[in-house]
Amino acid sequence: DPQKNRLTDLGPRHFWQYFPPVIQNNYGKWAYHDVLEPGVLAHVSETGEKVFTVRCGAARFMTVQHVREICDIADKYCDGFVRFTTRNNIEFLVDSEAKLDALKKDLQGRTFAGGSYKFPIGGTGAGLTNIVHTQGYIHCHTPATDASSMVKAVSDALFEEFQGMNLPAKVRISMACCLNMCGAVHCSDIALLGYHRKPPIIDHEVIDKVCEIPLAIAACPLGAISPDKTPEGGKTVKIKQERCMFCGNCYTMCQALPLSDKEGDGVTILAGGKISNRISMPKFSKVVVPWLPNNFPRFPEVVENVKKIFNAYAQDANKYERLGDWAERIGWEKFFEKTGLEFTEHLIDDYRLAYDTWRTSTQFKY
Amino acid sequence: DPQKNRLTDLGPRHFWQYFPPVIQNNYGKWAYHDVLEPGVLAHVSETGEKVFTVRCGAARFMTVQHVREICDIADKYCDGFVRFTTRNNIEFLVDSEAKLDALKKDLQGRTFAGGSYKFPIGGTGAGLTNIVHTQGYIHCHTPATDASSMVKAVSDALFEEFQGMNLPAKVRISMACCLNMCGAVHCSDIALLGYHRKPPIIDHEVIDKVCEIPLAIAACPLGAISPDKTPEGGKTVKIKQERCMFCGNCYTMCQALPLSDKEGDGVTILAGGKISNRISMPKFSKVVVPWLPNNFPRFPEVVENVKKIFNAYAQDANKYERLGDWAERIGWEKFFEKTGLEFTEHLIDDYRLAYDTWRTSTQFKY
Amino acid sequence: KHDIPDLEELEKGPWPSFVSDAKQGALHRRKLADDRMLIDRDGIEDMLGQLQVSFDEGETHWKHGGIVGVFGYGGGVIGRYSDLPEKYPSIAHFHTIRVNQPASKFYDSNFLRSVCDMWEYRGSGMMNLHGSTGDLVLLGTTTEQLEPVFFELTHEMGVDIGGSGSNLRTPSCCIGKARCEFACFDTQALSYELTQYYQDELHRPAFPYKFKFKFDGCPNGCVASIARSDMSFIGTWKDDIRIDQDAVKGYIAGDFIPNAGAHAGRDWGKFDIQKEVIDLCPSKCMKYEDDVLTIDNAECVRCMHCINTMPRALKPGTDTGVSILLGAKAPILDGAQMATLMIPFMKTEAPYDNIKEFIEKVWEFWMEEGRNRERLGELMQRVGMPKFLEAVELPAAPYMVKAPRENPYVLWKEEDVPGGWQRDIKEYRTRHKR
Amino acid sequence: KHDIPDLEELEKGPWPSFVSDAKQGALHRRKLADDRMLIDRDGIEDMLGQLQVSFDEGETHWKHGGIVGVFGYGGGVIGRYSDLPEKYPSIAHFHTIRVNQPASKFYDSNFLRSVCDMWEYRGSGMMNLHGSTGDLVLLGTTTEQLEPVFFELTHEMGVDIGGSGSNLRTPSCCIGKARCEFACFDTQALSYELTQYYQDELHRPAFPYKFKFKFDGCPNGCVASIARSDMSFIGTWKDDIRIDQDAVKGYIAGDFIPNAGAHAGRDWGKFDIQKEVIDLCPSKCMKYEDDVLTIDNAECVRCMHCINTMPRALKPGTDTGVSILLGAKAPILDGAQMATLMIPFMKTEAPYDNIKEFIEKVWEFWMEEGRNRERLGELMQRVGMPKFLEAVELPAAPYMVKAPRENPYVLWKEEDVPGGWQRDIKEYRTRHKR
Ligand code: SRM
Ligand code: SRM
Ligand code: SRM
Ligand code: SRM
Ligand code: SF4
Ligand code: SF4
Ligand code: SF4
Ligand code: SF4
Ligand code: SF4
Ligand code: SF4
Ligand code: SF4
Ligand code: SF4
Repeated sequence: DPQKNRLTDLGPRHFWQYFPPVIQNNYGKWAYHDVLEPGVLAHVSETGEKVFTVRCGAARFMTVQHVREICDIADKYCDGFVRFTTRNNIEFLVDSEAKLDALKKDLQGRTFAGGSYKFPIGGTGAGLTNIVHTQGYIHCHTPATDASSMVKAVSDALFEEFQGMNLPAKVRISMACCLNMCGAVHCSDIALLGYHRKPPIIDHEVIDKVCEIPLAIAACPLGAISPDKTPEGGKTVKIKQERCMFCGNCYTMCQALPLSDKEGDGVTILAGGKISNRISMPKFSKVVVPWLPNNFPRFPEVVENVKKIFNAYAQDANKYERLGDWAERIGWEKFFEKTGLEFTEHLIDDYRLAYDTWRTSTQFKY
Repeated sequence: DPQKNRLTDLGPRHFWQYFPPVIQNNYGKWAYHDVLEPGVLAHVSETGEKVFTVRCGAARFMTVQHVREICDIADKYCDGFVRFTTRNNIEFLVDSEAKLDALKKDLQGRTFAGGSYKFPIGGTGAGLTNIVHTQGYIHCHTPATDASSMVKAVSDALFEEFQGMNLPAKVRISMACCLNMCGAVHCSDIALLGYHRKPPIIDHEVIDKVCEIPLAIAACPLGAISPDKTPEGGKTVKIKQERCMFCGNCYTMCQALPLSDKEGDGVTILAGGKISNRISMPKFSKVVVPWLPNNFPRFPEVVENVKKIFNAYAQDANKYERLGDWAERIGWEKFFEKTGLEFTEHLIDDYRLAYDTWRTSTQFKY
Repeated sequence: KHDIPDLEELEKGPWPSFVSDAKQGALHRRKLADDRMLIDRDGIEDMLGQLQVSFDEGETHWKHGGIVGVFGYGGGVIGRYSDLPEKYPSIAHFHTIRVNQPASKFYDSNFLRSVCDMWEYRGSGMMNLHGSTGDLVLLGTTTEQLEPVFFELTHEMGVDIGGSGSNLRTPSCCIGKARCEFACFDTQALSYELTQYYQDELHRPAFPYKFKFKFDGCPNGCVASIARSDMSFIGTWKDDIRIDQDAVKGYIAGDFIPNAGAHAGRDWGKFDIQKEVIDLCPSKCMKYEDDVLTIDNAECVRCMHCINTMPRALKPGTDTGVSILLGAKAPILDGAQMATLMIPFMKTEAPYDNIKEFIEKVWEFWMEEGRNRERLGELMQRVGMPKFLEAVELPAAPYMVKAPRENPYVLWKEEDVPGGWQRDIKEYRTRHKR
Repeated sequence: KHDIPDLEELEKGPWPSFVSDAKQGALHRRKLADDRMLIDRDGIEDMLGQLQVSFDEGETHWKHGGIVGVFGYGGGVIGRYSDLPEKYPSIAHFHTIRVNQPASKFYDSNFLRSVCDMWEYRGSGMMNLHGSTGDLVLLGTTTEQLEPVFFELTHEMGVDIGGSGSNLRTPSCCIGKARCEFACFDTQALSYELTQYYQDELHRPAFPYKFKFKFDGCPNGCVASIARSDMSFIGTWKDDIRIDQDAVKGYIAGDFIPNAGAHAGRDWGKFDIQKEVIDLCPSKCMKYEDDVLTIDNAECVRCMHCINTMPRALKPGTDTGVSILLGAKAPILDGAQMATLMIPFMKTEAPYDNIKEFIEKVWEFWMEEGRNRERLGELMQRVGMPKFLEAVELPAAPYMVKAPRENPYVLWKEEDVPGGWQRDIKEYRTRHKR
């Protein structure tokens, strides 16, 4: 009986027990670090001790089989310890260079049956790291695109950048499959975002049974939804379609208002955001490609556009300059010129704070 | 009969007839200029001709007597020509240095019976120029303060700055007596603004007769006004006072809603705006002193606060740096520290675009 | 006539005292022969008296404006009545008349004197040189005098009155080519032409609200058009900044004072081209190497800084025209707006048909879509820039914005989306069980 | 089991293929003894099959979430059902369970293996390491298995499930002092303490909507708290940056590689302290003169750039604590928000009473004033910062804003104004005639 002796409110396990000894001993005492090569960090403590970290790319979707393999490696080289980064990379920590070399060799050799690496080393320094993402068609009910497949496609295309540190600064690519933006991708150097373009269909037959209609109406930020009656006299809603901005909030509140559609759904690309406070303040990404089709499984249009942004940045930016800082320095006029992306009216803000984005100056570049 | 032979749609007189010969001859041919001393400009043409300009401060309120005196001077030195600048200064133009000296001497000697200068020379270069302003109690029905008196008080206090060019860059002070801001003071280095702080009183007895009530209701940007009935059953309005921001737009539409009040009315100071596109883009002034009393006739509190801003800027800014650029470079924390002004919650935006002003970063100065 | 202690206090101090001027005017009127005035002799005195009361009570004593004007015009006169008419009878009526100033406000004494004479005779003898919009403002007369004043203005002085109300307001421009080496177009000529061409719009209200034109000859913005005109014309250029390398060396050598001596009051040290010009260039597109100054003009944003600082050495290009910006206004209702860049470059050649065509497109949309008392800038905000661009037939371009949108809330239209928006729930449910 | 051509395409390429992993998992499950699984054997295969159909049709095939969970908890489980249950019966139910990860996601293999074993037995064998919030996410099981899974997690693994719904979400932190020289406070300790202390808020929804804590050890922001937590804790310091002048010289001499070698892939030339550090300092408060690096710490905004670039030479000060920022969220409804600086500095010492007190003040106001589904940041926008500050008893300060307000629309309160707001029109009319 699972209800017997019920234990609740345990919270997480305490972190200390999972720290390898070298971490326990040097907690709070780290003096400096070096990125020895892409994917390999050495942290040196005030005590003189060192810890070497090997960072490996990973699909955050994993089967228990794969996790067991991670455990095996951890047991073999790392006294059983392993960690995951905030961007879903795997980190194996060892306390000597000898172990490091063996570990690296082992990791490099492991591939899946299909040929892809299981543990590609990289993701550090001025390079590209793992693309954080959300559920997509694997688990969610609101996506406008798939996540894992797009991330795989883009990561394959930029794989060298994951294993290199050739960029002016870090580039963070993030992916979310709908406007709910479960990855909080809105402050990424490059953000890929699933987006609907058709207003919800109304399931008049059931809406009154499965939804609280007033909540659905209240959910719309633009007040596009209003109460209505079916021909049979049942309660339903109507939607001013030309007012809808396809945010999906009504669907979140009411399952009788689905939005997804093969032709309507696709991908928006945003660029130039950042999180860190380094040099410039954190900033939001800006929409730079309004829409691209969901061309499964490899999203060639998305890959191509990401590369355009990526390459123009990599070639043109100054050392330490994040993508958004680069765009601001050269001016957004030049961003579009250098990346070859097209500027359309869709990229001009017309939402709440739009006025603040208008150019109230004669300063511009032809 | 004034209606006879009616002439209409003449527009202004053509400008060319009012250009002195040196201006006509060199129109569009100016090569460069020099500010010879505060208030005196020399413009040199490609043709080799020169024009010397003496700029004089003026109260833009003038009697015909004063204007006649201006005409006398123009006749004596300038072939009868004179001009006024966009900031209400008077400019006398001569075409030789000899005339210039005589003109200057004459101007400097003229004073009003009360002792003030009639034609103080100055207002050029990196100095303070004439304070543009609006009607105030002299002619308008909506002011929250008086204009001419405040401008006189501040101009007296900063008179040396008008006659000097000791500042890092131009400082433009502007004044408007209510939120209608007839001077468009919102982009000034320092702006003085009359401000009400009591919601309108409702003249229930007459409102329905003298106003179109629906227009008054629609006028309120915050929807604080709604229809109501008087005890006698007449049409009137009611006002949610705690929602009112004292903008006076309802009064503009409806005379039965006066706002002005001795204790409520006063002055707000804004700072850091600019118009020119030089170096930085034009920017709005920011509210830095939320309210000061209308202490007629010399507004000592206003003068004192203007001086604080002025002096801190004059001492601390870099060459060519406008007041707003200085504040942004040092950070607004330091602006308040260096000027000694108090920061209060009133200075934090809570209007439409407020979010864009919030500090979404850990970058700040203690 | 009245006791005005606070005002007399304002006679002190060096700055020209409007009180002293008013008192000299009052004195003059006292002495004036009766047949030299058609309105009350002591208007100035009553104005001062009422002003003192306003100080005492901390409130204005002018009534809410009344609708007065000249026949056939919807603007140019602001009605004004005292709310203390018994106490100050000479200013019981105190209307102002806005006289359309000549472009950039050059005058000759003949004209000004004739205004003075007329205004002494038919008005209070008080005026503003000038009003904030740019008019020559005649302050205070009675309703009966309005028509005669208008008659004299038009018939004797050959000048019209300016704008007020929901119409085109009196345009205004900087001194431009008349006395400024930076001017990129004839500000006076364009201002004059548009004022004349749109006389009907100026005098006979047909707009949702007021509309202002202002003309700045270059991005320095001496008439502040970017802050206060619904349509702001600012001179600019397309080609390269002209450089006189010898003059550059002259500045470096100290032969010429930087910024034309505008900082003469203080010792800022020797001129340093790197620190004072190159480092301050907002687009960092200048270089001084091997005694040569170079500018990467494709990167230049034409901010004027280098030109202002070294006017003998640098000049705007020669392929000049205007940028057109739209929508500036004061804070009422939704907060102040500055004008937004809509047209980066347009040639300015008489008769300016290209410009007129654009103006009329904008007006057409505004007159169609604008609500009562909605300024152009507010309309632009309300409908959103993308829709506005469509209406005035401008292609979207990055120079219209500081940055692209941060939110992904694109308002796609039905025709943008293959298959359109009309979908069938039944068909959907064949694929997706409830 | 199903034909998945598009998915098999995704096995190609170097990046770890989730499809290959899924296939290996599927294969393993095929071979697994019956008594080693309590849910359908071919869940992974059905998942892949449904995914292929989603690609074909360009639409998801998951139904709108259902409300399922474990007894007494309001979150931690996301209900999920296929809308093609006949075709993919093994994933007809496919709920996820969010397991509260240990702070900064260090594990040992014992723990992970026991999760694997349990999840192979009672679930699909698929998971996410990790979810976006930070949980270890177990993907896909049936409703019946929820309680047994919870039982095993708590009883055998000693771990609880995380947040979902309108409650506190699983907190998350950067690696901090465990392996980073920049950490200004114990991110793990604070994260753990608050997670434990607020277990009730985490499991039993009483909030208007979700609420997230995240902990970054320094302004580099490695857990992105500023973009995605209603309350963001970011390490900072109050005193001076520590400088090791010898190490500075070491960098200049080329003994140490700048930025710890993070730019090793490309030749950026010799390290230039002026260009790479001093000129890039956002507050321009550094100087290198006479072989000595000095920092004007009063001007420093603690951006981390110089420290990141020369980690051997520069270190944060020793008087450390956190800045607290409020209100980040994703775009729904009114656009995304980043967190706003509310408390510049607070000490971080166990048991963190100062921090808890502030948290509770914020929650109290939010629970009182927040509308249904209104995030903290949205509430702050709705009521306005001044009112919010009053409610949470913080004094207004310039560091809360980028700049003071541009509009003069101050909402004065009645008590601010002498004489109050109640006025008498009769009394007013004694002074002002209509
Ligand atoms: C491991 C990890 C923390 C964790 O708890 O897991 C981490 C670890 C380190 N970060 Fe980070 N950061 C980690 C996510 C982040 C994130 C969050 C994100 O990307 O979602 C950011 C904010 C990114 C942004 O601004 O958009 C981040 C911004 C930084 C920065 C600032 C970089 C910048 O140029 O703006 C530094 C400083 C630096 O790189 O010199 C930094 C520096 C570091 C250092 C050097 C800190 C140290 O001394 O150990 C660590 C190794 C860096 C490296 O990868 O070369 N870390 N770092 C995260 C690794 C993610 C990954 O797998 O790739
Ligand atoms: C006469 C006048 C134009 C007119 O049509 O009447 C004028 C005339 C000149 N302006 Fe101006 N400006 C005039 C109002 C303005 C204004 C409008 C205002 O203040 O309301 C501005 C915008 C101010 C702002 O940004 O807030 C203005 C911003 C400039 C600038 C940019 C200064 C800056 O540092 O941002 C320059 C360039 C310079 O000073 O080197 C400039 C330069 C000049 C030059 C040097 C142009 C030239 O080559 O002749 C003229 C003499 C400057 C001087 O005073 O030292 N003028 N100038 C206006 C005199 C007003 C007065 O009586 O004081
Ligand atoms: C006379 C003048 C002020 C002055 O002392 O110079 C003036 C005076 C008045 N303005 Fe103005 N405005 C004057 C220039 C301006 C300017 C400046 C400009 O044109 O460059 C502005 C700001 C720019 C703008 O247009 O936004 C200005 C923005 C307003 C507004 C706010 C409009 C808005 O959209 O925010 C109002 C309110 C309204 O229209 O109802 C207003 C309304 C008024 C009224 C008619 C009062 C009212 O509430 O109806 C004032 C009559 C005062 C009187 O009794 O004489 N006045 N007004 C200026 C016209 C003189 C002239 O023709 O030269
Ligand atoms: C599982 C996860 C995505 C993932 O693949 O990792 C997720 C999945 C869902 N999120 Fe999320 N969110 C997840 C992290 C986030 C984050 C990131 C974070 O927490 O750092 C955000 C952005 C930050 C924020 O909170 O604003 C996020 C912002 C949303 C929103 C928008 C909330 C808003 O105020 O804008 C919704 C919509 C809602 O709440 O109704 C949402 C709603 C959802 C729902 C419950 C769908 C819905 O409409 O009700 C998704 C369930 C998917 C499924 O079937 O599994 N999810 N969601 C993440 C939680 C895993 C974990 O616990 O570790
Ligand atoms: S981003 Fe949208 S579609 Fe993707 S997991 Fe989150 S809620 Fe689901
Ligand atoms: S999708 Fe968004 S904008 Fe469209 S109707 Fe639904 S809630 Fe409204
Ligand atoms: S600013 Fe206000 S009070 Fe002053 S003149 Fe304009 S409308 Fe009248
Ligand atoms: S003063 Fe402004 S905010 Fe107040 S009631 Fe009138 S229109 Fe509304
Ligand atoms: S705006 Fe330009 S052209 Fe016009 S006066 Fe000013 S500096 Fe000269
Ligand atoms: S005009 Fe301005 S942007 Fe152009 S080169 Fe000169 S300083 Fe630079
Ligand atoms: S946020 Fe700062 S303390 Fe935490 S891991 Fe990143 S660099 Fe280190
Ligand atoms: S931390 Fe940033 S602001 Fe402070 S001194 Fe270093 S670079 Fe400058």
